Amino acid sequence: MRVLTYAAAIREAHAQILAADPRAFVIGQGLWSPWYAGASLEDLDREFSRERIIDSPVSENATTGLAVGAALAGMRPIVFHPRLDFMLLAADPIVNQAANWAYLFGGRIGVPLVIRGVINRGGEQGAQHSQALHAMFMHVPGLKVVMPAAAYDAKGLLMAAMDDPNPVLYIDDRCLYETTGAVPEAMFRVPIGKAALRRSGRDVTLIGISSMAAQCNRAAETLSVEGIDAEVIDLRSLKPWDRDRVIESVRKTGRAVVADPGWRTAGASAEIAATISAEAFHDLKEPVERVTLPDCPAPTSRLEEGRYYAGAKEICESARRVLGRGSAQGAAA
Amino acid sequence: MRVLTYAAAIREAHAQILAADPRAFVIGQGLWSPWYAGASLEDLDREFSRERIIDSPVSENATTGLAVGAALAGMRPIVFHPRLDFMLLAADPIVNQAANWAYLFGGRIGVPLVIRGVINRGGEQGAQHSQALHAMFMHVPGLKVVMPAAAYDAKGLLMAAMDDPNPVLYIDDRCLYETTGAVPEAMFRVPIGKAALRRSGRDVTLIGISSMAAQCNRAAETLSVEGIDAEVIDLRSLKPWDRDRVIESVRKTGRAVVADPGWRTAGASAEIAATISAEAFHDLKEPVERVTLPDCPAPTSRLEEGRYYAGAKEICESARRVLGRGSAQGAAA
Amino acid sequence: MTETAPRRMEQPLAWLQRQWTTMVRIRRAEEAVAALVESGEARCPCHLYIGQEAIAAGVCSALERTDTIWGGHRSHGHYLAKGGPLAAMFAEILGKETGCSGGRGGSMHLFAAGQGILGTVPIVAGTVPLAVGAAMAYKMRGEAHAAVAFFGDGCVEEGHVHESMNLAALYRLPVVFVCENNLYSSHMHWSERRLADHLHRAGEFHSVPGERVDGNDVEAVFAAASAAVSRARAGEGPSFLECRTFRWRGHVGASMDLDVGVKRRGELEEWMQKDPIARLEVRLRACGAVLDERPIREEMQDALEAARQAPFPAAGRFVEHVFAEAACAS
Amino acid sequence: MTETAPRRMEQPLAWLQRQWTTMVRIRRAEEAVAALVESGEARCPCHLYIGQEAIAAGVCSALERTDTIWGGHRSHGHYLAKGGPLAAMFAEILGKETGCSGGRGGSMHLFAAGQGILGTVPIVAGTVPLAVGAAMAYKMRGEAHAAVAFFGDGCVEEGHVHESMNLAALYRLPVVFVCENNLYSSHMHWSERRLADHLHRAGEFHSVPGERVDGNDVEAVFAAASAAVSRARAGEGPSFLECRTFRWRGHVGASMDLDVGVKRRGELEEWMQKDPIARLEVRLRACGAVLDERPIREEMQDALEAARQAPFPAAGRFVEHVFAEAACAS
Ligand SMILES: Cc1ncc(C[n+]2csc(CCOP(=O)(O)OP(=O)(O)O)c2C)c(N)n1
Ligand SMILES: Cc1ncc(C[n+]2csc(CCOP(=O)(O)OP(=O)(O)O)c2C)c(N)n1
Ligand SMILES: [Mg+2]
Ligand SMILES: [Mg+2]
Repeated sequence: MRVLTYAAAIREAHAQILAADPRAFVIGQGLWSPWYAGASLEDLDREFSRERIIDSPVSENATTGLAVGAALAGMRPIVFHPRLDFMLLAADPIVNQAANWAYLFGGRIGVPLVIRGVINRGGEQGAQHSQALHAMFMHVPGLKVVMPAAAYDAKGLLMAAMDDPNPVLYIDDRCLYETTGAVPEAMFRVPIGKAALRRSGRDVTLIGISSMAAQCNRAAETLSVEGIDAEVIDLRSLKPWDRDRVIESVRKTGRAVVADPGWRTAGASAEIAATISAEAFHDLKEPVERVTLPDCPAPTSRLEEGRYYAGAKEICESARRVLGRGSAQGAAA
Repeated sequence: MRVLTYAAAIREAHAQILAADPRAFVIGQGLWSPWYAGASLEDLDREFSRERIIDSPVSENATTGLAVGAALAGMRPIVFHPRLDFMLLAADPIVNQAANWAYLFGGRIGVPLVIRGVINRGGEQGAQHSQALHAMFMHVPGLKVVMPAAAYDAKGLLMAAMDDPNPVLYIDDRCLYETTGAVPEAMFRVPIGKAALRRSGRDVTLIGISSMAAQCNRAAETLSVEGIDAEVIDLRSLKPWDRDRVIESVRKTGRAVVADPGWRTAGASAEIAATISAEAFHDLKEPVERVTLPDCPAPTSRLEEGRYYAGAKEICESARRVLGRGSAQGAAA
Repeated sequence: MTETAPRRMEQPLAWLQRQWTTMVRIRRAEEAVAALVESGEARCPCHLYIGQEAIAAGVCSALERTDTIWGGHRSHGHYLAKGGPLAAMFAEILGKETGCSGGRGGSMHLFAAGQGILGTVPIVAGTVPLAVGAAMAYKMRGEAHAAVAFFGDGCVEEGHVHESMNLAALYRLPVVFVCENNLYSSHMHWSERRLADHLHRAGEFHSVPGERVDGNDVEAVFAAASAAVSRARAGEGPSFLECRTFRWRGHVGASMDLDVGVKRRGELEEWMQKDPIARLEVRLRACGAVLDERPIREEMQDALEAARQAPFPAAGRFVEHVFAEAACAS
Repeated sequence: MTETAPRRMEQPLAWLQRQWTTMVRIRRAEEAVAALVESGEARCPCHLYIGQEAIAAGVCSALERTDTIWGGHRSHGHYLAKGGPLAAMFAEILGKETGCSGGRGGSMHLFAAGQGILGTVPIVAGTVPLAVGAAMAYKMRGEAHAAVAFFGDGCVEEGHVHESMNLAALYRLPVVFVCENNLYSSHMHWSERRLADHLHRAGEFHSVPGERVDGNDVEAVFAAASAAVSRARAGEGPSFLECRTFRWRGHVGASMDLDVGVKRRGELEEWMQKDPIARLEVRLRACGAVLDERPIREEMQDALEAARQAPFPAAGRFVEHVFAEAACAS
């Protein structure tokens, strides 16, 4: 199969959607610059006109509300926020309006809207330009949340999100844009709510979200050298998330490490750990480990960033811990 | 000791703070009406002037930002949001600004601000006027979150919040306003981060948040009639929350029910359940039960509300379940 | 930007009579709701429209069925004027299965897709950007529809109303911003919230032309709305109408002139003199019209009875519809 | 609301020379930062102020140490003009322990409480309501200080800027809204974001008087700012200044005239002709002033050297200061 970067996969999904569905359009900040969304939206304005690829004023609330209204009136908008931090200004149209709309009116209408927000992990951008806020939105009934980690899913989940008659929050991470993977050229959908098994293993289940799913893959390689056979699940969708797949795996391995690119307290990892702990209660041999950011905003200095952002190394440490292995060997993850 | 309603306790805390500290003021919507905050703010404007009790335009973002700026410039503001739903419009000043400020500037300055938000549980107000959004804010580093359930704590936690050099989100619930309890007349502080043991018991630990702590008390009474000896912990503070106290209790009882007035997925109950499951791993005899709202917005119709809002009955059911008792007896909680 | 529209086309008698019917229907329906609130039969928060009927009537009479309107907490009048079915509104307020929103929304969440009402919600300003979005849809599809955002004077204090006006002007969208200035936002008089009394100028900075209209004069409202809707359909972009009026009842609930426990400043009497319905009746009678309320009262009773008889939603089904099965064709 | 302030007091030579020093210090500092960015030594996003120096200089020369200023992503110039220590700024940009924010913030988060800088942040419009709040503090305490909000033309698109102006006017707060209109918001020309070119009127609806100022003329900026600050101190409420200018470098980083990968419209050459420093130098030389940049260049080198030598924050301490130990006395 053809190999694409994660960013190119997102762009291809946009291009195919825009070509196939005249109701689709994109609005948000940074769409006419190659900088904000990197290669993930590059030159779409040239291909589909600036009437359909609309780089907007700095008005997160109203542009998102506009997208909600357009969706209600029969369009299929994607509203783009180059950073989740900025998207907080649109909390009202997302949480109060889009997420509640179908319910409020007894299911008589849906909001077929994709809200795309980007995490900007690292890059010395500091506490207001890097926040991974997915857990806040995962909490909200009426919102679906997807977080692809692989190029394939980056395309397939965007397609699925566009098909959904409900608001879907699509979160990608800049740190994944250059990663590559096989991506079919044709249009295809990755079902929302289904995880992907990245590696089968017997000893421990590593459950990764977004960029941390990629880190789980790396961790599994390191661990295999140490004789630890890890199963890796890329969650892909956060709401709904694939409980069945995760529980089944943990029932088998008896050990779980949840790796989440967000903060710890009341984060996505808490939900997953709580669910595993309850539903695999009798099979679980050790407490579920959570690899997350500390409850701390992002520092700017690159040295501090290196310590702040957990990765494969910390996942390995957690895996060793639940397996009762010292961390002496193979510390270089 | 003197008995006050929960609302009167909040009012007394305000009055004493305003009398003692010339830097204190209150801004927000509904302050000049007895309706929005009920008795909890009644006539404060008459007592302390409308220069210090400022009923504002419908501008949640800017009034909250104003309070952040005033706090930075040496004042001690309380910004009031009569519903958490409206407070979402102030997500930027709360989450991006107030919560990050101390960290961003290396601890050189704090934001001594109290953000007060009210949950309006029930009353046929529907999905946009009743949301209990505390988990979204619990997730944010740099914010403290308190949720008193008793009149005593309603006063003491507001006093503590006002003393804190950091932003504290103080969340009260309208459904508690008429409940009563002993409250000292003098000023006093309830330390942020400390839970209250409401009842000692051997069989199961009931951990309640806000109005659900009150429901835990009721559930414990019902359960005691059935011969179940429940320990009840009122969490009081959500961030930081009293892990030590909770873990100690669950280590003793081996069973836990977490009762949270918010939604289930990635809610406060997830964090508490995940932490108990990990830290009391070897003592836990049954999976932690979570009594929460379903992942569903609030319906309006009062009949549906009655089914939507969990209470003592559901807590009892969960307690019986972790104790392996049928729910046949004493179902009328 | 002009003050008080001088425009006044002569409307035919039949048109005037239709407006009278619309306005009286709204008033009687609201009185019925007030009674339901007072008796405790309706328990959801109800914000009554009495006193403001000429605005809903005048604006909606300038619209087609395919145009959409967007409202807030005080939208019974908008719903009825645009053609929303009466019994479904009563049923919704009573939380019944047959309510226009299936009993899920209550008074503050009205819906009638077939009549161009895709949802009203009580978050102040919540639907203002949505109306702009609907207008964006019409423009993109090349349809000559208009979207109307109804909102109050307090709503203009929400920043995203300004963002919305800028977007609407920038993209030349067919949207009409109808600001019903009833002088109060909840218990707060305008002068407690803003220095100048010139809401018709709210869009000026954003290049949205504005006009001040006597909101108690249905013909004046219609004239201004028609002009704005024509501009919209012609691709000339948004307009802003400040319709000055007064609500007779308190902010929420049935009480007269008492806002959430706070007395207003005694304007009620003066404004009752300006009753939009009485004014229209003077004009109608001068034209020799015969006004018969009986059919309206009968309709009210039948609708109310139907709503009362209707079942509550079946037990345990409240967890349905968190997600829609399909987007609705509007 | 007037266009282009005709006001022009004659300033003494010493004053002009001080402005020159301020502006040249900013320019040289920014050039140093540009070099750090190009060499990869500085890695945090840096938004350079070159071309806009007269605004920071002119406004801050109308302020006392006890007045506060509030800024955004492009605030190196504000920080220096208000008296923030140079070495601490370089150190902050390099992520060092000795940075003005302890290396936690980087270029976009500057702090100097003693100079009235309580924090700059890059969330567009983030500090505008905060400035209003500081002004509220001054008014409540009866202090004759002013708060100045610096922000760009794009920032006016955020709704809460409008909310903030209304609050400031309503409560008559001593705040000056300084809008630095450099025609672009990131890569977006103003005409892609707004129909009319009249930002000085942004506060009109909210009763905040506005003025358009030549932002490349330090004396004109000072005159307008002085008047606004006097109004503020006298309890007459807020003012809005639109200072027209142009930034020479791209939106972020060191490139000339390339905004986040998008070419601008060729205005740069014209605006370099209007270089605020060159203009001031013509005037100074006409007065016979001798201009010596050497002390400034030496200061730059020393400060840069100090920042380079300074240590990075100690390992593992990044989890400190999520909460403050004490509120800081401002
Ligand atoms: C975002 C938000 N903030 C506050 C409220 C509370 N609230 C409900 S109605 C209202 C007053 C609105 O006044 P106005 O816009 O003038 O409409 P009117 O009630 O006069 O029709 C307020 C403040 C709300 N519903 N939503
Ligand atoms: C809330 C928010 N939205 C978007 C951005 C991205 N952003 C950073 S600077 C900028 C442009 C600001 O333009 P302007 O206000 O004119 O200031 P200038 O850069 O010209 O000085 C934007 C959109 C942001 N930082 N914050
Ligand atoms: Mg009003
Ligand atoms: Mg600009």
